Amino acid sequence: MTAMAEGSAPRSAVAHLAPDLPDRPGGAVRLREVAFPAQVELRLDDEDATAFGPRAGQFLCCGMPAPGHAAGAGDPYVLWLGPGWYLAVDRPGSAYGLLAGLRDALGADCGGMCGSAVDVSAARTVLELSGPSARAVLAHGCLLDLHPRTFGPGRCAQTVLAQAQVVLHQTGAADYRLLVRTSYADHLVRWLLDAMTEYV
Amino acid sequence: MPDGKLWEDREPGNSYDVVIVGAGGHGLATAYYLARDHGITDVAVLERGWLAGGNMARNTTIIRSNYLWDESAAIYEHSLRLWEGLEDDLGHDLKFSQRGVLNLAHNLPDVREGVRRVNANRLNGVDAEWLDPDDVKKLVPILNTSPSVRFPVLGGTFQPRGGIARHDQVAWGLAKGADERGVHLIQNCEVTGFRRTPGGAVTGVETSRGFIGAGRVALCAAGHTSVLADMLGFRLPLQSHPLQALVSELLEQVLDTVVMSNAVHVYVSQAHKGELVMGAGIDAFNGYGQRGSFHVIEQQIAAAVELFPVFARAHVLRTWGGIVDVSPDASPIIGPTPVENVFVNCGWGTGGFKATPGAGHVYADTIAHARPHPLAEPFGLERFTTGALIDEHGAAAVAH
Amino acid sequence: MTGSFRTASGGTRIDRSRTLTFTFDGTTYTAHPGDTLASALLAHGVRVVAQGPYTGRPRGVYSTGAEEPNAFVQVESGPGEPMVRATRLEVHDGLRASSLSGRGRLVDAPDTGRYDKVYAHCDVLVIGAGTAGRAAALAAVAAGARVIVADDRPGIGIEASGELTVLPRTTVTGHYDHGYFVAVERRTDHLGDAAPARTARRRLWHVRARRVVLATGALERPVLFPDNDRPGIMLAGAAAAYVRRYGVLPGRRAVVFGAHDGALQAALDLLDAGVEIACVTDVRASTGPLGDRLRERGVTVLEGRAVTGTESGPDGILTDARIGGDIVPCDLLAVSGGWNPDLHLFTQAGGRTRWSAEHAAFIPGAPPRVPIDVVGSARGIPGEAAEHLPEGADGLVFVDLHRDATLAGVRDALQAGMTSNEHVKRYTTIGTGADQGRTSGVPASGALARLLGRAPGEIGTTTQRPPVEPIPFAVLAGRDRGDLLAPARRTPMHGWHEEHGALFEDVGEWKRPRYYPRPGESMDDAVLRECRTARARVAALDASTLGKIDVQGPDAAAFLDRIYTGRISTLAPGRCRYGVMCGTDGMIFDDGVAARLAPGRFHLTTTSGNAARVLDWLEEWLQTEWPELRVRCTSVTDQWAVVALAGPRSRDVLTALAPGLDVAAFPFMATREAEVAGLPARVFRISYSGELAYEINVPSWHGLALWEAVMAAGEPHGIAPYGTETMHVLRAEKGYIVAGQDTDGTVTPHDAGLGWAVKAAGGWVGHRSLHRPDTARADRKRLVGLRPRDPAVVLAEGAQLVAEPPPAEITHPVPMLGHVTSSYRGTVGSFALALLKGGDEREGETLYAVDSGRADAVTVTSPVHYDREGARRDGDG
Amino acid sequence: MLLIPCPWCGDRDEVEFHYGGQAHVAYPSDPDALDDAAWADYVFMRDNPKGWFRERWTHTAGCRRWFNVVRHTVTYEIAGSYRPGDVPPKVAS
Repeated sequence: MTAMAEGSAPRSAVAHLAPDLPDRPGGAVRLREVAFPAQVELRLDDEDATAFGPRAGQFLCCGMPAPGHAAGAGDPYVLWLGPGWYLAVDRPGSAYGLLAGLRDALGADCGGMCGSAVDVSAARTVLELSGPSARAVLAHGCLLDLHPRTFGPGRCAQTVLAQAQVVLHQTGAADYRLLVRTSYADHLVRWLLDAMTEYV
Repeated sequence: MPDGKLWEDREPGNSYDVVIVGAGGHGLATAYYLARDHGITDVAVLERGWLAGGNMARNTTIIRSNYLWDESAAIYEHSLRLWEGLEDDLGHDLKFSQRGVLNLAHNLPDVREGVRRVNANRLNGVDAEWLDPDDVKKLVPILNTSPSVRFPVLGGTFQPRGGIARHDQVAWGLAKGADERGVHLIQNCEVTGFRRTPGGAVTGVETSRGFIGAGRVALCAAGHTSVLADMLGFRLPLQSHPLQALVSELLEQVLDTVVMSNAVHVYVSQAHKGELVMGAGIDAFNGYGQRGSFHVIEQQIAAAVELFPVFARAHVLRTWGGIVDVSPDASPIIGPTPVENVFVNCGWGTGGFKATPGAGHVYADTIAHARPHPLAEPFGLERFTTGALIDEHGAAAVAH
Repeated sequence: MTGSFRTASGGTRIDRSRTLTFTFDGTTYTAHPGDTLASALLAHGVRVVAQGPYTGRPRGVYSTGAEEPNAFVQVESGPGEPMVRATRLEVHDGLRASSLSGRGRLVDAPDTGRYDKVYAHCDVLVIGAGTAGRAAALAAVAAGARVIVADDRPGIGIEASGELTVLPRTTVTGHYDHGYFVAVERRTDHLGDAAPARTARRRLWHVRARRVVLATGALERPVLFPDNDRPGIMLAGAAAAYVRRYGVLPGRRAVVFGAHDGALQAALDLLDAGVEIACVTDVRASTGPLGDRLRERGVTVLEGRAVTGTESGPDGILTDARIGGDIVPCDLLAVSGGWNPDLHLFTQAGGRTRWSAEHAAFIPGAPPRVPIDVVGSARGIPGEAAEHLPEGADGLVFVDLHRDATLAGVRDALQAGMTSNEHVKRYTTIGTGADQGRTSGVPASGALARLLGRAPGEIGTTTQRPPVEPIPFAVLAGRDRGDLLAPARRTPMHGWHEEHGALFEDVGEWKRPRYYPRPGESMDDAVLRECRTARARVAALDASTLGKIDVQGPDAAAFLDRIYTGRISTLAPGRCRYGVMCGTDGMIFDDGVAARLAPGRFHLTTTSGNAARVLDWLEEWLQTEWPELRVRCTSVTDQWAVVALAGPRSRDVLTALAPGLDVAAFPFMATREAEVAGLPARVFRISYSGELAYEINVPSWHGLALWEAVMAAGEPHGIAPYGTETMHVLRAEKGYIVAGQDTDGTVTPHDAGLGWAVKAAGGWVGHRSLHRPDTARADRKRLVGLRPRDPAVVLAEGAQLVAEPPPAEITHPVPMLGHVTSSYRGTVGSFALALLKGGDEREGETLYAVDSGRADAVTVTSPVHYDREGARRDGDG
Repeated sequence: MLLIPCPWCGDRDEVEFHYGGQAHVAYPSDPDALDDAAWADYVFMRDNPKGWFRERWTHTAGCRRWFNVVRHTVTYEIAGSYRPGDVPPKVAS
C-alpha cells in the first residue's frame, strides 16, 4: 500500500465557488481568490518592532509596518495586526523560507526568543476585491470608514465583515485584499456575491 | 372602563413600619402581601419617578415557572400559582392569559438541556412537555420548522400554564390592592441616603421629599439596587445591563403562544391588541441608560424573521430598554443584608416580571419575620461565599 | 380622467403629462406620477380610507406626511406590506391597496424582496432638506466637510461640488450613542413592477456622524372638538398642501378652525386655490392682520368661538360643522392648533424639550450631550396659540384618532388616580400607535394640563422612542437571511461528507458530520456499524473543528500550569497530556490536550465550540494579570485539518501512509512530525475512543487529500468514516466526558471523576474555589455510569434519577438525585453516564431514570463501560 | 452601537469588542491565604456604579488587546481609554 495523495495539489476552501466569482476585467467589481500564499504570524515582545524591524528588513525586503498599515509593495508584504503582532505574506510555497527567515531574525529558537513566528499559511485564504464599486460593496458589511481621508492604499485593519473576522488590506485606489479564515471563507464569499448583486 | 380610583398619590408621612424602596411590580406586590397576609399596613412604597415606570413598564410580560433547579422551580412555581389566583385576589383584570410558553431547541445540546428541564419540572410538580418538531409545528404553525434552515427547530419545551399578562394592569391592580389596605404609594420621591444609628442600624431614609423614618427598609429597586447598597456600604454581586424590547404595530392574530429561543435570543408573543412583543438578549456592557445598542435589535430581528418568515413584513414600531440587575448565577438574591433593618430583593435579571407575586409574597414574609421565607432561603447572599450557587444560565451551549 | 377634485393646473409634485392606474378597495382609479395614495384618493373624492380600530367609525386622510393617524392601508401588490401610510405611499402603475381599521395583516407568501444595509460615515449629517437643512448642508460642504443629507421626500433638489451624499426617500429613524444614526431608504417601492429585480428594495443605513443638523421641521397639531374624526376633517396646513403640491382640492366648501395664525394662513391658501371658505373660526379673541385679510376677501371670520361638533351623512362623512348654535354646511373642516417642532431625534439622544408660550409648543431645551444643531422650524415657529378644551360636550372628542382614544378616556384616567402623563398614555393608549402619536401627544398633554389645572410645561410630553417611523422586520434583517443568517463554518472535507451522505450537526458555528447512513440504515444502525468498525477495524473522523492554539515562549509551561488544573511543565517535549480548564469558580469550562512540541512551544486543543473562548481566556490572563510572562498565543484552528484515525487497524493504515514514521516507537500520548500521504503532517497518538488511535494534522488545504488518502489506505482494512454521534458513543463507553454535555457549569474536575488531573498543590486559577464549603461537600453530584435494567431501553439524555418510581400524579416535588448526561446504545449495549448525588458511593445501587412519565430501573456503575484495563489503546495485535 | 477608542486601533464600533466588566480587579496574589468571603469578593463582587466607571474591553475582532475605558454608565459618554498599567483619564465626579 503506498501513499495515494503524493504530490496532490492543495485545495482551496472556496474552490467549489470559483465558477461563481465575477472576475471580468473592467467590471465594476471583481472578486478573485489568491489561494495558498505563505503566511507567518509574528508576535514580538518588542511591540513597535524597533529592534526586530531592521533585523527582518533585509530578509523581507521591506520595513515593518506602522500601526494600521501594511509594508511591502509586492511579495512578501507584512500586515500590522496589532501591537507587536504581524502577518507576513509571501508567494505560495515559500512558507518554509519565510518562517525560517523570520525565526532567524527573531534571533533564537523558540526557547529564548523575543517573540514567536508561526506558520499559518493554511489558516486564511486571500480574496481580492477590486474595481470602482469595491468600496461600495464593502460598505454593505464593513463598519470601518474606508473613505480616502481615513483609509487608503497601504492601510490594513482587522475587523468584521459579514460576521466573519477579516484582515482588510487596501492595495490600490480601488483594490482590496480580504484575508479570511478558511472555515469562514465559504460564508464570506457567498455574502460578497450577494452584496455584489447590484454592481455586476 | 373606569371603576373609580385605583390608588391615591400620597404625600410622604413622617415614618412607617416598613419603607419599600421602589414601586415597581415587586415593590407593590411586597406592600400588598405585607398588608394582606401580615397585617402590616403602615407601609410606604417610594418611587423616584412614576409608579411602575421602570422595568415594569418595559418588560415583555412572559410568565413561566419551568426553571431547572429545584430551588428556582419552587419559587417561580409559587409565583405562577399566585398568578393563577391574582385576578380574583385583586378584583382586577390583569389580562392574564395562560397561552403556553414554548422554548425552542436548535441543536443537540439544546435538546438535552430541554429534556432535562422538562423531566425536572415534572418531578417538581411544574407542568412541562417536550415537543418534537412536528408537535412544535402543530402548536405554532407559522414557525419555520424546515430542517434545512441555519438554526433548525429540533424540538422544544412547552409549559401550557405559562403565558402573559398586561404589565400596567398588574402594577395598577397591585397598587389598588395595597392602597385599599392603607399602604402609602408615594411617587416622585427618590431615596438619596439612609439614616443610621451609631451601631449601623437603619432608622429611615433621606429622600428628595425629606426624611422618612422606617422600622424596616426593603430594597426593591431592580437595576438600581447597587446604587442603594453603595449608600449603605455593602456590596452586591450585581451588574446592571440594558435589556431591550420592541413592539410591532397592531396585527391580526398570527401567534397565540409565547415562543422563546435562547440560542438566537428571540422572545415573542402577540399581545391581546395584536402587537408582536419581542425581547432581545441583554447588552453586554453595564448601563443605567435605559437604552441599548441597535445591532442587538437587528440580530434579534434577523433571527426572528428566519424562525417566523411571516414576520418579514411586520414593522418595528417602538424599541426601548430597561435596566436588569444580573447576578453571577442568574438567580435572584432575597433576604436580610449585612445592615440591620435592611432587606434586599434583587438580581432577577430578565426573570422579574414572572416572579412579581411570588417575589412579593416571599419577600413580604421575609420582612415581616425578619428571616428568610423558606423558599427564599437558598437565595441568600451567603451562597456566593459557600459556593452553593443556583446556576440558571443553562448548560453552556458548547460541546465536543 | 384624473378625478373631479383635481384642479385644472398646478401641483408642484405631480407630473400631469402621465397617468397611472391603481386600485383601492377593489376600485380602479387614476393618478399622476408624484401622487401619494392619499392625494390620488382625495382627487377622486374618496373620503373614507380607514376605520377606527375600536369604534369602527369611518376615517379619512388627515395629513400629508408621517404624522398621519388615520390613513393606514394594506399594500397588496408587489411584495405587499401592512400598515402603510397612504400619505407616504407613492402611487405607481398597478398599485393595489386596501383600507384597514388600525390593524394590519401578515400574509403567508414569502417576502422575496432584496434588502440591504450600508455603513456610512460623515462629518455632518443633515436630517431634513427643507430650506434650513439645505442651507446647513451647503455651508458644511463648502467648509470641506463630508456631508450626508437625508429627507423622507422623493426629491431633494440639492447639488454641490464636494463630499455630498443625498438620500431622498430616506427617513432617519434613530439617533443612538456616539453619533450613530439609523435610516431607512425606500429605493424601488415607487417603481412598482418596473423595479429592477437586482436592486434592494430598501436599504438600512447606519451612519456615524461627527455632527448632526436637525432640520426636521414642525408638524401641525389639531384642536380638539366633539366628533372631530369624520372624513373631511384634516389639518389645515395639510389641506392647503394638497392643493399646492398635488393640485387636489380636499374639499369644495371649507370651514377652517384654528387656535393660531397657521389656520388663517391655510385659509388664505385654500381661498387662493379656489376653495370656498364657509367661515373661519378661531378660539382666540382676536385674529389680527391675517383675520383682516380674510375679511377683506369676504370671508366670515369668527373670533373667540370654537367648532363644537360636526354632522355627517349616513356614510359618516362630514356634512356640517357646528359652531355653537350655528350649523355650517361644509365638506372640509381644516383644523390647526399650532405647530410642534419635530424633535424626536433630539429627545432620543437625551435632549430635553421645554414649553414655550411664545411658540405655543415644546421647543428644544437642554440639548443632548452630542454635537447637534437644530435649525429652521424644528426650533419652533413663533406665534402664540390659544389652548382649547371642549367641555361637557356631546359626541366623542378623539385625542388619538389612530387608537380611537378619547378625551373621556383621559378624564377616566384622572378619575382612576393617574396624574403622570406616562400613566395616562398607558391607561388610554394615547400616543402608542403606529403613528407614534404625532398628532395626539401635545393635545393629550394640553388636555391633561387643563384638567389638572397645571401648565403644559409641568406635564411635559411622554418619551418618544425609536424608530421615528416603523421599520419592516425584513429591512432590519437585511441580507442576514437564509444561508447568510449566520456563518456556518466548513471543514476542508465538508464537500466529501456531503457527497457521502453525511447528516450534519451544528456544533457551535461548525457543521460536523453526525453520521453517514447507508441506504436503508436508521441512525441507530449507522452509528452502531460505525462504532463496531472503529472497535474492530478502523474508522476515521473529521476532527478539523477542534480548537487549536499554538503557545510559545520561555514562560509557556509556567503559564499553562496556572491555566490547566494539571501540571504541564513536567511534560517532556514530544509528549501530550490531557488537560482541564476551570473558571475562577472552580467549575470545568473546557478540556483538551496539551502537546509539548519543544521546550518553549505547545500545541493545545480545545473543544470545537469553545476555541475562541479559550483563546480569549488565555489572552485575558496574559495581558491583564501576568504581562510579565513571556508567552505568545496564536490560533491555528484553521491552519490544521485533522483526521482522527481510530481502531486496531489504524496503525496499519498509518504505516501505509507514512512509511517514514516509526510507528512502533510512537508511544501513547506522544506527537511526531511526519510525512503522511506525502503531506507534511503533525501526528498525535491520542485516543478519544479508547482504541489505538492517531490524530493526523495537515495544512487545511491538504485536508481533503489526506482524508481521501486515509479512506483509500484504509479500504483493505474495512475503514469507514464516522461522525460525532459515533465519536460520542465511543468516548462515553470509555467514560470520557464532553465539557458542556456531561458538565453544565456546576461541575468541578473532582465531580467529573477527573481529580487525577488536578494538581494537589493548587496554583491554578480556580483552585481556591474548590475549598469553599459547598464545593468541598462530600455528597456532590459525581459522574457515574448507568446500565438500564432492561437492556432494550436506551435512556433519554436529560432523564432525571430518583430513588423510587414516582407516582403517576405528582402532587409534591419528588427528590431528584441527578440526571442522565449521555446515553447511547453502543458496542457494550445500552449504557449511560450521569451526574448523581454522592455518586461515587452508589455503585451497584438501583435507581430510576424518569423521562416523559416513564421510570426505568437502572444500576449505578463505573463510568467506564468498555475496556477498564485500557488494553485497547495499543491495539489488538 | 458604541464607538470605542481602542488605544491601538483608534475608534471602532462596539461589535468588534468584548466587554470585560470592572477594571483593576487584580487576581489575589495568594488565593489560599484568603478566607471564603474574601475569595468570593474576588470571584463575584464587582462595582456597579451609576456614573463614571473604569471598565475593561478587549478588541476581539481587531488587535485582540485588553484595555480600559472610562465610561459613564448613564450617558454612555466615554472620557477616554488607556492601556493596562497606564493612568486613567480624569473625569469630573
